[in-house]
Amino acid sequence: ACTSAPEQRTVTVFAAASLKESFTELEKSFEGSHPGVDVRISFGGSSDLAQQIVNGAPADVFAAANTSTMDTVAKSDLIDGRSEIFAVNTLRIVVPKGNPKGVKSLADLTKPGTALVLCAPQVPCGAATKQVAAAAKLTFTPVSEEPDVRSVLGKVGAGEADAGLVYVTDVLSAPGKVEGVDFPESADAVNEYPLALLKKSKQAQLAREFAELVRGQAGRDVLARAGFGPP
Amino acid sequence: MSALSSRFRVTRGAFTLDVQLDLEAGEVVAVLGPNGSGKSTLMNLLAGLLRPDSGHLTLGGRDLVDAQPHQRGIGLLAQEPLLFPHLTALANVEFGPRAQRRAGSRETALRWLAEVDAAEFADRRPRQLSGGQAQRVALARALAAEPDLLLLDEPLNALDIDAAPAMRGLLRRVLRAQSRPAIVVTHDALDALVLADRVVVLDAGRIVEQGPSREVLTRPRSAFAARIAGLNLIAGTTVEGGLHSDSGVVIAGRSTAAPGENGVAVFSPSAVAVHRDNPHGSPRNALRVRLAGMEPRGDLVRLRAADGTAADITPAAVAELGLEPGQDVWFVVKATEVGVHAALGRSQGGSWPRD
Amino acid sequence: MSALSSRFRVTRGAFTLDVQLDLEAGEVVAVLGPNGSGKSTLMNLLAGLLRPDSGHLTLGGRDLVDAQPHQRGIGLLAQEPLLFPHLTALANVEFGPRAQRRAGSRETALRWLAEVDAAEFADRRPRQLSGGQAQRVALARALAAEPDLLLLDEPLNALDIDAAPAMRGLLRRVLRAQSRPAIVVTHDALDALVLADRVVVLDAGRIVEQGPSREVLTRPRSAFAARIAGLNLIAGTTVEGGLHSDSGVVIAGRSTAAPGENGVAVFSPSAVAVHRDNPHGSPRNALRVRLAGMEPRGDLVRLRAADGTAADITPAAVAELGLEPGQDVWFVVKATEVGVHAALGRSQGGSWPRD
Amino acid sequence: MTRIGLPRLLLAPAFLGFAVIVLPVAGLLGRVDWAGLPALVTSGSALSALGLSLRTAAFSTLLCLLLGGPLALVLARADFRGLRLLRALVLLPLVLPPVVGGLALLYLLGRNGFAGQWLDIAFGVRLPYTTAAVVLAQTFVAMPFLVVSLEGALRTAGQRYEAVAATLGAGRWTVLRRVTIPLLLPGIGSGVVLSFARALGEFGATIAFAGSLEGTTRTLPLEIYLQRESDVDAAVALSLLLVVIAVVVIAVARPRAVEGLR
Amino acid sequence: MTRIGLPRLLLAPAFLGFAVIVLPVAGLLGRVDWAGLPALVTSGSALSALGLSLRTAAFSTLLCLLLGGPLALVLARADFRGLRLLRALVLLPLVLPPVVGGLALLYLLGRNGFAGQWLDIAFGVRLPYTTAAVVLAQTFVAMPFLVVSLEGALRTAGQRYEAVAATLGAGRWTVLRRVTIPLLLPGIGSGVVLSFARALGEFGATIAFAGSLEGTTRTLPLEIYLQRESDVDAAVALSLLLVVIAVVVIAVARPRAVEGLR
Ligand SMILES: Nc1ncnc2c1ncn2[C@@H]1O[C@H](COP(=O)(O)OP(=O)(O)OP(=O)(O)O)[C@@H](O)[C@H]1O
Ligand SMILES: Nc1ncnc2c1ncn2[C@@H]1O[C@H](COP(=O)(O)OP(=O)(O)OP(=O)(O)O)[C@@H](O)[C@H]1O
Ligand code: MOO
Ligand SMILES: [Mg+2]
Ligand SMILES: [Mg+2]
Repeated sequence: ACTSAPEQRTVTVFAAASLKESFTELEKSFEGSHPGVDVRISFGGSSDLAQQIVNGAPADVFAAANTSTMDTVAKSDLIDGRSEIFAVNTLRIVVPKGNPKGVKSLADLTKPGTALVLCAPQVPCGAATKQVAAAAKLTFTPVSEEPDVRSVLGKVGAGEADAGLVYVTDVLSAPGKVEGVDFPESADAVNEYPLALLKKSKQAQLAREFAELVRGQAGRDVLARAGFGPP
Repeated sequence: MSALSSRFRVTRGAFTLDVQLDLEAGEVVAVLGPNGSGKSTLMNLLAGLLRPDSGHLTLGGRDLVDAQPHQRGIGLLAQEPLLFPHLTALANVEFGPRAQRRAGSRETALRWLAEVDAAEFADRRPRQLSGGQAQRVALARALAAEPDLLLLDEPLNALDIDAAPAMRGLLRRVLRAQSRPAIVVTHDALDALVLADRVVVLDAGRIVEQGPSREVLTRPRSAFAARIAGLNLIAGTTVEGGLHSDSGVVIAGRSTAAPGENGVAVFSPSAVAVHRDNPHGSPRNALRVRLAGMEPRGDLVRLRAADGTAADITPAAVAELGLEPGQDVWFVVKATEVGVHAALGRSQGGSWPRD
Repeated sequence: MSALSSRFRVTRGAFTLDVQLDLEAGEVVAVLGPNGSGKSTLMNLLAGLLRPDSGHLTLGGRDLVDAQPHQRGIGLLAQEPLLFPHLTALANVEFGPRAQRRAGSRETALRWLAEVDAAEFADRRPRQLSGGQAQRVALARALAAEPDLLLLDEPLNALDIDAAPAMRGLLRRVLRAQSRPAIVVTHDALDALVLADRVVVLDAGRIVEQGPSREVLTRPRSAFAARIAGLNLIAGTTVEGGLHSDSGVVIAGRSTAAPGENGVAVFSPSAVAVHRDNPHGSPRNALRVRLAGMEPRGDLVRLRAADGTAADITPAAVAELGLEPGQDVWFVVKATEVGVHAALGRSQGGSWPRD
Repeated sequence: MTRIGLPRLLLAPAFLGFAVIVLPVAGLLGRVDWAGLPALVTSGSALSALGLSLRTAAFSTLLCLLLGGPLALVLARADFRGLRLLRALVLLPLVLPPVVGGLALLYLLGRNGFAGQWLDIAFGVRLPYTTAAVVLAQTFVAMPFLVVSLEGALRTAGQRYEAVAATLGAGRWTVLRRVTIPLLLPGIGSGVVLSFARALGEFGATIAFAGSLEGTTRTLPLEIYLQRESDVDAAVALSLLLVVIAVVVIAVARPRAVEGLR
Repeated sequence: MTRIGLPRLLLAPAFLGFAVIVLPVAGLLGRVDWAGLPALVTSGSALSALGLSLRTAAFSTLLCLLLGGPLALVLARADFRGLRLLRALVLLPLVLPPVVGGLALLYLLGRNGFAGQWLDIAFGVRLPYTTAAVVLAQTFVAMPFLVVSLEGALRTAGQRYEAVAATLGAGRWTVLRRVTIPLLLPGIGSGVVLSFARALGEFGATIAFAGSLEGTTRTLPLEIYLQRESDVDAAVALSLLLVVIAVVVIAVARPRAVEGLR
């Protein structure tokens, strides 16, 4: 297998935007251990990426932020084998630095005068929010239902909201601006990140090796540092 | 104190205008001059559309040098009609009165449209008008605005052989009826005579000559005035079918004026026939004059009588009649060659500076 | 076969134009008519800027009725100069030659600019030109394009007393030198006489009169032609200082033509003095004529001689001289009142339809 | 006057340009689930978003006209040092990513923002999460469209007729009302269409500054974006609704006068 | 000629309009971490994104001009049945949410798309995920800006000078090149600025149609979007870079000629 062909090989990975930090790090280490290989990662919203793959995007690996978008791709019979969960993410209460409203529990979010920002139920983090609310038997009255989790984080980070519900990973990504508050009900809504190899791949071997890196110990370490939990 | 007092100096490229112009209340001044001599530039300066490099301007006692165009009360009929394309002819004429919030603006506009014989175009847009029709509507628009000082830049341009005299007559009536001063730019000596008390001749941005209309046009001192004039003028009082001159002679002519007015008889030097004896022919006017001077004028000879009247005849005729200065001869001119017009009374003794 | 054959019918609002106009090779036609009679409309139809409701148009054998303006080879100097504001005067004049990919377009443009006495403005933008200067540049631009048919809509508008005759002379030279036909819209009878072989009088969208220029202007049949004319014309051959008439008399006048050409002597009926006997005064021209008719004309009487020459005198003079038709009298006219111009030779016997 | 013909060859790129714009949209039509459309389009959330979109976009277009119109006049007609810089600054919202524009508004008018604090203390007004915030966000992104297109039209039109009006004694307001504006109608038409369209499609600045709450701040683009997460086809169908509405509104509202007076 | 003055009172709304545009951006400046900025701005990914953005935006603006210019001419000057409809259709990309526009492009030119299949078979060309796809997405969203503003300017300008040129024997191309276009420069300037700005800021259609691959399709707005995932402040700083670049490019590229010829 030691041919002298110095050809440049490329693996294209489609990954959810929330994986940007972790996957960029993994890209570097993969390229380090595979000279002559270029890993190209297209980050985007999971549903955008799924649409692109369905419409013929030249992806070798797809890492989504929820299982429903992965199902879209699976339905089109584009997945090589089965998708596997490689990480999970749980919700956390996020408050501006210093926690000015003194939020300590999920119930505190329903206090009048607390400007609460949540994900809309249509998006994954909103669905998870709905589950915890149901589990805690609480009714939230948010001032805004954002279409993605970063918008929630942005509003809390800017001090425009007193509290919100985001993923653990998000809280970690904005140190110095926001603080996280844990709550027990978070265990009721675990968001799963599936990864799949794609049938049309021209670099099936490299793709498999990249997937193994993600799922292996090195991958777990990197993901854990960003706040993801193990599957 | 004069109604208008102005002095402007402005440079535009290689051209410099440097003009001082004062008008008395009700005075009408004609500005003559070759193409590019600065006539329109002067109008734009007065109207406030062009800023002078230096100068001053007062009108009716108000200092206007820094005033905006609309604050000046100075109306300008520009060289192009520039009717508002989005308004009908009537709305164009109504524009001035309405802008000044005068009552009855519509009636005013209708009246002026009728005056310029354009009532039938009231509802037309400018692009539906012919060149001459547009010019008439533009004239009505300028008049309807009733400015304190009216500036008319070649107002009779593009008018046909019927419309031009009619509009000239209209302007004469309007300008004489009011005590407001006006300035008319023209290339036609007749306009200067009929409309204006005084003529100002511009050349290359400077006033090269000015004075009462008849004086400038009968005794031109600038080349341009001489070329544009070519007319004899005799002042007097109009009578039925002619003019009773100030020197006591009755001159028969085609009169445009009612009897008993201040008037002038106008005829070209080239229309004057010269006889040694009274010829008793059809020409009604035989004036006995003493020859004062003779000068070549192009391919002709201009005979100048002691009273200033001129006759242009060929050198051959001079030779044949044996003419010499000091002789008494008959200047004969047909009544049909003589126009008798009412003159604006004030033109007799103006107080403008003469250089 | 005529060079231009056209017939148009078009309605614009309440106005309808219905005109048939044919030109021979090299023929120059003057279009006269009151404001709003359809002169500019006719020019726009010919140039292709306006589509007729019905009609036909052939020029030099080519059927142009559906041709685009630029395919027609018909140039139009419109009533407004409309110089391209983004180009210098020179580039404006150069536009036509360059658009037609003619070699030496710059030299052509410079030559025409010089011809209209505007060489000094070559590098100026239109907004830096006075009204008359712009008109001259527009004329140069129209001429430099050298179209197969040249249309000039009031080309001498806005020109001063020196420029107007100069441009008229230029046009005469240009139009006569070429075998291409041209149409000139004007309000000035002199333009028609000097420039055109034939006159077409429009009124309310119809041709009310047409014929050789001198014929229409000496024996006008339409009210408008009569008003615009008011001139006597005598045809003949030019001589030094005058004209040798076709009937054998020498008429002294101020000549603009070289001797030996086809020419006309032009003078106004009102310049004619009538005598029972030869007066031997300064007037150089005494024509013995037989009175053929007398008709009132406004406040004057027009005497018509058997040869068609007219004289306008006052009723008082008629009475004093005891004039009656059939008498032999002297029509006397000063040489200075007579203009002698070269006539376009072809105008003698045209083949246009007379109604 | 007849129109002067265009070179025939121009039809080729013109057609191509038209194709670039229209073909993709036509392609969308093929994807629509026509059977499910009525239910989707008449759902409460869609109708509420549509109504909110139309109201806010109309209002912010009006604001654009009232503020941006004068600004365009000043930029085109005034003459002072620094005008060129001002003219370039007006383009800022055009290039700023809309989300960042929204953040900028938030930093300025949010509760920690300099102006926001002042508004709160002085008038008790809090803008974020209100419909007013939507209007403001739309105005911010849409105004440059109005200003730039109007300024271009003003320059093309020149000032000759305004000068005539002034010599007839018309004051500045009269000149503006009776000459400048009527002559500028085609340009105003283009500017209004552009800014209305931009306001109607506005997403990023709205989400960042105003949030997304049904009935208050969730305009149709926000609704579409959300819908896309769960059902792409439904989102596409909703967008087509938006498109149809916009085209109808524009075609009806753009008065004939605008289409060329002369 | 002097400029005819504007009513003084107009300065108030003009100033307000200016404030609406500029104040939020000024507010952003206060938030920027100036110390960290140089490193951020000169990072490989930022520079690569910036370069890509400038190249693609320039190219798509050119495309807009080459295709949209003729389209505007046809819409403004031609005269046939259905013109009004065409004119409204051109506005489609203005109102379509950009992401949906990107989807539309994907549906048309993607592997399963009608035109995409044809391109693949006939020429072996696959557009999505290429820089060409970025250009196409930008062209799609930016072209209406050029078309609409140019059309407005064309109507304001009228056809008198074109008629004169035709009577001087100038064919349609000559008229276009030497009269129509020079007289239209201010309008073209506005249109180019608007479409360049729109192309430069384009995000939604690009991410949906072209994806986000560094160096190939990840333009600066996409980079900013990604950056926001990890660090909002860095994203803001990057946007300011975008803004500065855009304003400089526009201020330099907009020739003086455009600022009013007459
Ligand atoms: N912006 C400018 N730059 C340079 N020269 C200019 C400018 N504007 C006008 N001129 C020159 O100023 C002179 C005066 O122009 P003006 O329009 O006042 O002439 P005018 O007397 O009205 O002539 P006309 O009888 O032809 O209308 C002309 O020679 C003209 O070329
Ligand atoms: N679009 C239009 N709608 C209605 N009437 C029109 C339209 N265009 C021109 N007219 C009328 O047609 C007639 C002929 O106009 P045209 O411009 O041909 O006159 P003209 O003979 O050139 O006059 P002028 O000597 O004043 O230039 C005029 O009475 C004019 O009012
Ligand atoms: O694919 Mo996402 O942006 O993590 O919901
Ligand atoms: Mg002038
Ligand atoms: Mg005309």
